[in-house]
Amino acid sequence: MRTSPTPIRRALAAAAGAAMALGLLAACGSDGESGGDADTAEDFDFSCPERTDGEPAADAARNDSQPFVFGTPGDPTSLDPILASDGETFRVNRQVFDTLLDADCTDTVPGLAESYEQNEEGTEWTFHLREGVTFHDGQALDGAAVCKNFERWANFKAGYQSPNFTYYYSSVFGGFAENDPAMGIEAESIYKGCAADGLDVTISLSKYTSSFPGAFTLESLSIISPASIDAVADAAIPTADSPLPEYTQTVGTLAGTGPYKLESWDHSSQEVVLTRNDEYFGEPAKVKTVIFKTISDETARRQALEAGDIHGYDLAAPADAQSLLDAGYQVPVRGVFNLLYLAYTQSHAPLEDHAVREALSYAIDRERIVNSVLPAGGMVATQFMPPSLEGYSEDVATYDYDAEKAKQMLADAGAEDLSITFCYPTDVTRPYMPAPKDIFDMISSDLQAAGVTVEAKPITWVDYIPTTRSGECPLYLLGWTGDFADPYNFLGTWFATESTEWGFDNQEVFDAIATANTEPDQATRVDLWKTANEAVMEELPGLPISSSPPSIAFAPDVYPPDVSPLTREDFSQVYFTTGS
Amino acid sequence: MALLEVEDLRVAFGASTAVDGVSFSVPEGKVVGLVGESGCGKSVTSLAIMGLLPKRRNGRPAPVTASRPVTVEAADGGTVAAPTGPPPSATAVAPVLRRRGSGADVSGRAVFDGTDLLSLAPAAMRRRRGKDLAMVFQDPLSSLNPVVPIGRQITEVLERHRGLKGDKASKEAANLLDRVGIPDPTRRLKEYPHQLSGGMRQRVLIAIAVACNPRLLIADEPTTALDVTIQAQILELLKDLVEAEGTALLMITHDLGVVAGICDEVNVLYSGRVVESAPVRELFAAPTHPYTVGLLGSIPRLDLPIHEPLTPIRGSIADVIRWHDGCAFAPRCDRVAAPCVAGEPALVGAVHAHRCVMAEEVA
Amino acid sequence: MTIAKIEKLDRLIEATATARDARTGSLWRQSIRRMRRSPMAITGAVIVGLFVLVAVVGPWVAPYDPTAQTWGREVFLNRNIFPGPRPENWFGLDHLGRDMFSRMIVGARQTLLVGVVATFIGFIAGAFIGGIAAAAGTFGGRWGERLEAVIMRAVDVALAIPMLLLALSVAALLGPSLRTVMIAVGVAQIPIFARLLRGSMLAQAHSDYVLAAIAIGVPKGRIVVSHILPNSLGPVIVQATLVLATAIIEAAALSYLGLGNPDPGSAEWGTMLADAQRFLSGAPQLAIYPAIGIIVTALGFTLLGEAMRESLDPRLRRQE
Amino acid sequence: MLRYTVKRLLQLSVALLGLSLLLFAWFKALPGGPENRLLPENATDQQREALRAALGLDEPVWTQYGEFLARIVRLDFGSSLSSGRPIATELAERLPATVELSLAAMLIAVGLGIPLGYLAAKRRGTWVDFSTVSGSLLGTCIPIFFLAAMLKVVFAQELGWLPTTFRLTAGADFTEVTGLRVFDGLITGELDIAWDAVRHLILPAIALSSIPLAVIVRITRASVLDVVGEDYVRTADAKGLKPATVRGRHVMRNAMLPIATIIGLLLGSLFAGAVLTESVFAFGGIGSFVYQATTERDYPALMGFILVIAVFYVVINLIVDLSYGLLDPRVRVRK
Amino acid sequence: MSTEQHAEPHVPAQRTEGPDLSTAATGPVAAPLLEVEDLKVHFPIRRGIVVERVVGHVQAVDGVGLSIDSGGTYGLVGESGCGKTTFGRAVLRLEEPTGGRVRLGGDEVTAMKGEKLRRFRSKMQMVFQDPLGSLNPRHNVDMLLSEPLKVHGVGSKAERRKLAVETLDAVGLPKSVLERFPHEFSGGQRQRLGIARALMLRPDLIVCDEPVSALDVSIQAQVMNLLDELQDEFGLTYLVIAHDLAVVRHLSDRVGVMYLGKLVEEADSETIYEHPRHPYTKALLSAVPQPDPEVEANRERIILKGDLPSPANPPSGCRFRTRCPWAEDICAEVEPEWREAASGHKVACHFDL
Repeated sequence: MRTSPTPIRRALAAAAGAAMALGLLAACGSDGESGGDADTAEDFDFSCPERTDGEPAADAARNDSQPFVFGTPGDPTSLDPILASDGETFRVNRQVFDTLLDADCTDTVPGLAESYEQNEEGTEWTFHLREGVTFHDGQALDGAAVCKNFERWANFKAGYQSPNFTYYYSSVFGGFAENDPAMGIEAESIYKGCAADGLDVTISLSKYTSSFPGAFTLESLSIISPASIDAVADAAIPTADSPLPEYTQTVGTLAGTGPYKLESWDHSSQEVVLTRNDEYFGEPAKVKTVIFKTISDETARRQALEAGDIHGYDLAAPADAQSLLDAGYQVPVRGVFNLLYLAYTQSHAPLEDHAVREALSYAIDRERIVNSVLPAGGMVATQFMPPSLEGYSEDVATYDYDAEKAKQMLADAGAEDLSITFCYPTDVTRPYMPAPKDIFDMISSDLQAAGVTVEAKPITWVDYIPTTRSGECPLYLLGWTGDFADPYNFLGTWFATESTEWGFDNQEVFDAIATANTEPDQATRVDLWKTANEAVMEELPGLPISSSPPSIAFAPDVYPPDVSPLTREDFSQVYFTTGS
Repeated sequence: MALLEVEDLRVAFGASTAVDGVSFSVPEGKVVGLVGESGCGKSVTSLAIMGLLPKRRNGRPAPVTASRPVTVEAADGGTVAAPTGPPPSATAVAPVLRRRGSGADVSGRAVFDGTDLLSLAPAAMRRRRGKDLAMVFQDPLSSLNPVVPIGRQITEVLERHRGLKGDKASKEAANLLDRVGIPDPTRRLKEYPHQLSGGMRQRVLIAIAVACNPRLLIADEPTTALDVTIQAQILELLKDLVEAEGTALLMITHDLGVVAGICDEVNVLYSGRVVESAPVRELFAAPTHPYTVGLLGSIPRLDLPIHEPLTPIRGSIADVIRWHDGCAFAPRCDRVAAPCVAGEPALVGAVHAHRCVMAEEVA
Repeated sequence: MTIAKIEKLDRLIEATATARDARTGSLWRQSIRRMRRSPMAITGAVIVGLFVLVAVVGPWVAPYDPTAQTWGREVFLNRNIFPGPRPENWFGLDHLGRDMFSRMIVGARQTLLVGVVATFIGFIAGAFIGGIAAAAGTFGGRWGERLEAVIMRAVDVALAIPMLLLALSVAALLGPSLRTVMIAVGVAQIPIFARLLRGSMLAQAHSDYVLAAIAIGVPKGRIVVSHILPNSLGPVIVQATLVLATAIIEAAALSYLGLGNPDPGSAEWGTMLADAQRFLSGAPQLAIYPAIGIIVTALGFTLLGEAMRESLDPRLRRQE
Repeated sequence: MLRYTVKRLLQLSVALLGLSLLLFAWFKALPGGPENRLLPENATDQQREALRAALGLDEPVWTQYGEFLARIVRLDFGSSLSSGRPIATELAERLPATVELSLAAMLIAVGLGIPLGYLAAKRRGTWVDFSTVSGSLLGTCIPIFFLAAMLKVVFAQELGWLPTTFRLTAGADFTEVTGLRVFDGLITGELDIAWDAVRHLILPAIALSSIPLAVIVRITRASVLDVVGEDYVRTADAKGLKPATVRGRHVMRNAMLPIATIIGLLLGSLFAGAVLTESVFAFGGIGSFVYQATTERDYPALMGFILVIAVFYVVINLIVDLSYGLLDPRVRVRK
Repeated sequence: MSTEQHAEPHVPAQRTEGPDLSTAATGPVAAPLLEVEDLKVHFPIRRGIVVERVVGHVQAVDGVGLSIDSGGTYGLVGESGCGKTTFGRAVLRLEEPTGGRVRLGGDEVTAMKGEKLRRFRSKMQMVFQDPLGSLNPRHNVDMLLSEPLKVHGVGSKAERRKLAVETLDAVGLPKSVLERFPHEFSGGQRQRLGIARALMLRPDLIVCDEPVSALDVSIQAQVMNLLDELQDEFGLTYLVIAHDLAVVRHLSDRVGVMYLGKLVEEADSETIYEHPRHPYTKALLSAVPQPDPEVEANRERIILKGDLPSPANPPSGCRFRTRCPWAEDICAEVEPEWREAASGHKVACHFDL
């Protein structure tokens, strides 16, 4: 058994940050030419950009008296992290609870565990916890506390097992100790057990997957105090559509270890108030009170910031970024960790013809999309994963915009009067796709320029996934934001096996992914993922369009937190500055 | 000098003239009738005297309003021209008067007890209305505010002009109701107009009008909307009040029977002018103007032999020409001749005056 | 002296009568005549006239293809670069590099289409329901009255359902599209039309001329169709004019909610406005052009409708 | 009166039963079940199927309706798909905000609309009339989301007079009594809170009042025109009463009858109108909740909302009808 | 019997010349054209929360019987609310009678239903009080006049038009008005139109409900004369309903006086005005103002107390007793019998006044 203590790397801040890229874009934008000098993967290191704003002086008095108000696009749903799968809930819980491992940029860094080790098969994970960590309720963190959390999750019953509530747990661990057939969870749990020894704790699995160790950074798997677990032991979720138990809706029941404590959650005001945890094990939070307030309307969020009602907000529209910057607001650029693609569903003729797919790929001017409608800092994607992940290959086949070539190829393939249905979602903004309709408009305009007749098929978001999954749409736009640093989180969910959503059967691709996913050794794994990427791009099941960071904005007099490609901002870093 | 002297009263709504130089007088304690068909200007005259016509705003010509429809109906049933507007009933003119946004041009004089009412400031006129001169309207239901108890509707006038308040006013209101013949007046004070019968309502209206013992009472078709037995009651009441108080009454009606029963003097109006005026007995005994003659011939009477054919006036009141072109009645007149359209006919005669150039022929 | 038909008298009568001649004609013609004096009606009619003109000739006079992203590479919405008015593009470019002026002109037709079709749906269906209810209530005896009560109670409850939710359901059923907007807005107006027509018909049903028709022996169906209905349509037609305005505005609201017209090939003001709402800070002109278009047009229809209502309203007419 | 009320309420329950069936059938017919809302986009098909089964969506429709109805009767509308909380709780918590906003909007509409309508009627046919009526109509012609955005741009961003979002400055410390912030601030003596709440109310209330304002102006104008033409106003004039008495006791008291009806109906529709306004101003009432439910296809929440709105609407109608008795003695006796 | 002659509704009835040849042919007693027996119209007052139930009746018409000879005119007079209009409408089946029988020319109108009734309507027509309200404002004169023919399937378009022109001529209107709309006419002309429409089917009976009360005095006379002329020309039988005693007297051969849903007196018009027997009739007659100051000055008026009681709850016994100056105890207890006080003179009063 080869136990290799994995050194936890600090993220290396790259020289050419996207903040600089912003300036570059602004400079070259004035000539009005299409982004001939646009930034491609080669020009950038897609690690997280280094901060260039220094550390302005803090306004100590204000930090204590003035709450920091952050506008969020939606309400959180649950104060129990394990019962949530949405970003708005995570944003709140991340300030209050900690996970065993943390992510900085996309790298895995220490969390509650200072270090960890794994066995060679990747089935035993031992974490060495920090000393002196106490929960908000005064209890001390130890291995037993961690085990109590894992045991609680593994033994969830009834409605707790529904993917409605515990999507991430069952995604990572497959199932529960006793699967409830009524909840439809059938896969066997790969969680075998947890052993605690003082501050050391070992999680045993029956099978390795490449989700580990990244999965230990998932907010869902936050560690709560043992007393909290006892307190909520009786709270039941009898069915999948039961309301969430009361304790998930009111503050004060669950205790975490994070830099902030929950102060209140006013549902009618859509307001969550956090106060500083003075016993925090790390650097204490700068601002005493942080308030998350929901403003679902994109424009309203910007206006609230401009009017000074809030001090920052997430999911700034790409169109607003420049005006905000011009007005002195801060729009730090996140690293990219998502992917937008155009799928070619091969069950629809003539998309099963590689030449047609290739032709269509040449027809699309992805640079224009990236340069015009996506947030600054985005890039044209060459493969089905963002560049910051292991296994990103520089050697994949690329399909650069060439309208003439596309026309020619279509003619050669006998598809010059191709008419094709193209689906896109209507009522949604996704982090990887801020304005689906704009992107659709641009692509369909390009396709039409190449002689393809596009039949638009808008679908509402709730129906969009099932429709595209079923293979009804020959062309469609979709994407994904990674949960943690794991190539399988991208490639695996799409190309592990034959599926109606892609409609192709290429065993070479499937095998490449399966091999990479189950390889515990990192170096080998990286190469295997590169191979897989190359195979996928050779098959060309769809055209990766872009990886682009969702924008976040802050007031001028605020020192913003380090922005994260995973949108895991740590608000304890925020403070009000004296300047400006 | 009579109590009220109306001289050359003219009322125009935009381009159409409703009253075209009416003169008459109401002596103290007398009942004077103003009689004519719908559209002849009798209601407008009374409203002008009361100052209840909307004033025209300065410098802004009122929009052209609908006026009486014109139909030319020859004796042989020949040509027909075009009316629109309200049907010629007794109420038809009133809405025209009340249209806001336009207004009436009123000229001439209405001297009441030495004061020209037409030249009074609105506030001064308001102080006199309801006190020195009061009015009773045609439709007793619509003339009472449906959402205010009748007691309040009476006391507000006592409050305004006689300074009575609270219990005193209520007591006086009850007295008034008693005086106009409403049984159980104290209970009635709390009731709303819809709870009373038509006759009762008209009594209430009369009570309001006589609340301040006015010297002149104007009654505009006070019995037209009532049944004949109730009409008799109301006429009786009016007569009694006039006799008891010495109030002068200007009675406006289209019903010659009513005129014969209650009036001392009569003015017959046609198309905005007095065409004949006389003491009541003289008028009925010797009608001079062909219009008066025609009216009398149109009415079926109970006291004449049955089935005697009527002699109607031909055409309709819409068939008129302008007075300054000649006699407005000429198109309907059986005796029309060249002089009739040679220019304005003058009102001739003193006690029994008429406006017919062919009067000798008729007589 | 006998009747003397004097020449002068005839002339005088004629002179008096001609002044009134303008007041003949059918009720509609009279209303139109009355409206010609109303500044509201004139303003409304001029706006609506211009709008319809643009809607009709728009596609032929638009300088460019409104859907072509001809200048697509000159627009950078993430950097707030939206070329404004310039000689070749009078209103500048939209966020995808299309000619705003052409889009505005061509969009008028789509906008009119949305308004007209939505109104038509509401009108036809509402009039049908209201007509059935009124006819049943008037001539259907006790059972007819019950049917009427049931229908009208349902209409009452339907009135309580916000249009937005109705639209949402329609969109969920049909998918977001221009058709959805038309149907949703139209369906939402059904109860209003139904109530209006029913009320209007019941009022007419109690009129003397209906009694006269029965007395003549006119069959019931014919009474409804040829007597009651034509006389009841006035307020409904007025409402239709007002609904046209509402439809145009509501269509914009639905677009704002993402339920609107998703077809990139067409230009429709509501969709354009909803789209441009995103660029309000960087490129307000993109929102302002369609907003002005919508507001002015809606105002035009509303003024016209209000003026018509006033001119048809017998109570107000009485005061003339 | 009681008889009538009972009768109306009985009719209401029948109507609501029908409505619930209608809604149930309607939402059942809609494609795209709630599972798509509940799971992230790369959830597996297996997870989706599991959820559908767990939600009982594969049971017979009548069973589902039965359960639905049984719960509705207990005022249990189920739980919201987007927040996982009972819909009844969600609606109840958010009601005060919407009520406060609606009342404020109505206050503006009534306070401005009645005088303007009266003025227009007084000056019928003049430019005052034309501009008052057209101006109020203009308000109805501006898409509400655009109006709201413009109000914010002008008064909050450019002039900086008023806040753009929320009901109170975030983090304000206040005592909750009724949930109506202005009212609470006044009764608890937290005047700064009340003032803050008023400042936050102004812009959304103006935006929301645009349509009711126009309606009230028109109704008031028509109603006053109607009444001033009535004989009893002439009678009042003939009594020589002061103009203020004539206006108040005789004109407005009668003109109020149709206005009161309209105000009642508008209150019902304001709730629906609040959806866009509240979301644009992040006001946090029922409107925001419904907006969210709309964009996220949270059908149970929508269903609950529609039922509540329907009840509200019908009850308001009933109150209006009953209040007629207070306003109009003719009706009082008839019933 | 003359009904056969009227089989074709649009053919003007051929008036028999001389003293009733038809009577001579069929029997000694002339059967009246219209016979009404014990006609009742009660309007139910409904109340109830879920299921409505009837809690009472407004007895608008409560047992009225009369008959009109062919070519005669019967005047029904009474104050507003006495049920005369309802009676008129019930005779024409425009109001559903609660009880009693109506026979027109031997056919029982009250027994007819549906299509048969609709067809039969060609024999009985109505002239309304409000000439404008009873004319469809959207129909021009041509449509107004030809519709009765159309719905009874009479004639071609040209024939209908010809008949319309003839009828217009009969009521004194030129054919040039065919294209005009009702609102373009004066009140008198509108009433002429209303009469013309009623005449189009050449009916046997015309019910005139307040035919002149909405008209100006000078126009009333024109219309009354016209009704007289038309009766002769078309052999019409009239039921004239009016509140104006002078008008009724002028038009009618026989007059009935109604009070609270019942007839109180009936006689030839001359008799009833000369020798009224019922106190109500006396009061009515004494109340009518006469256009003669001498008469007015010397006349003794009977001023009735109070108002009309509610027809939903009429007084016991004699319905008029609450206002009758001669009322005695018996009047409250016993309903007076409808008796023939003199030949052809019926009255419902306990006393011979």
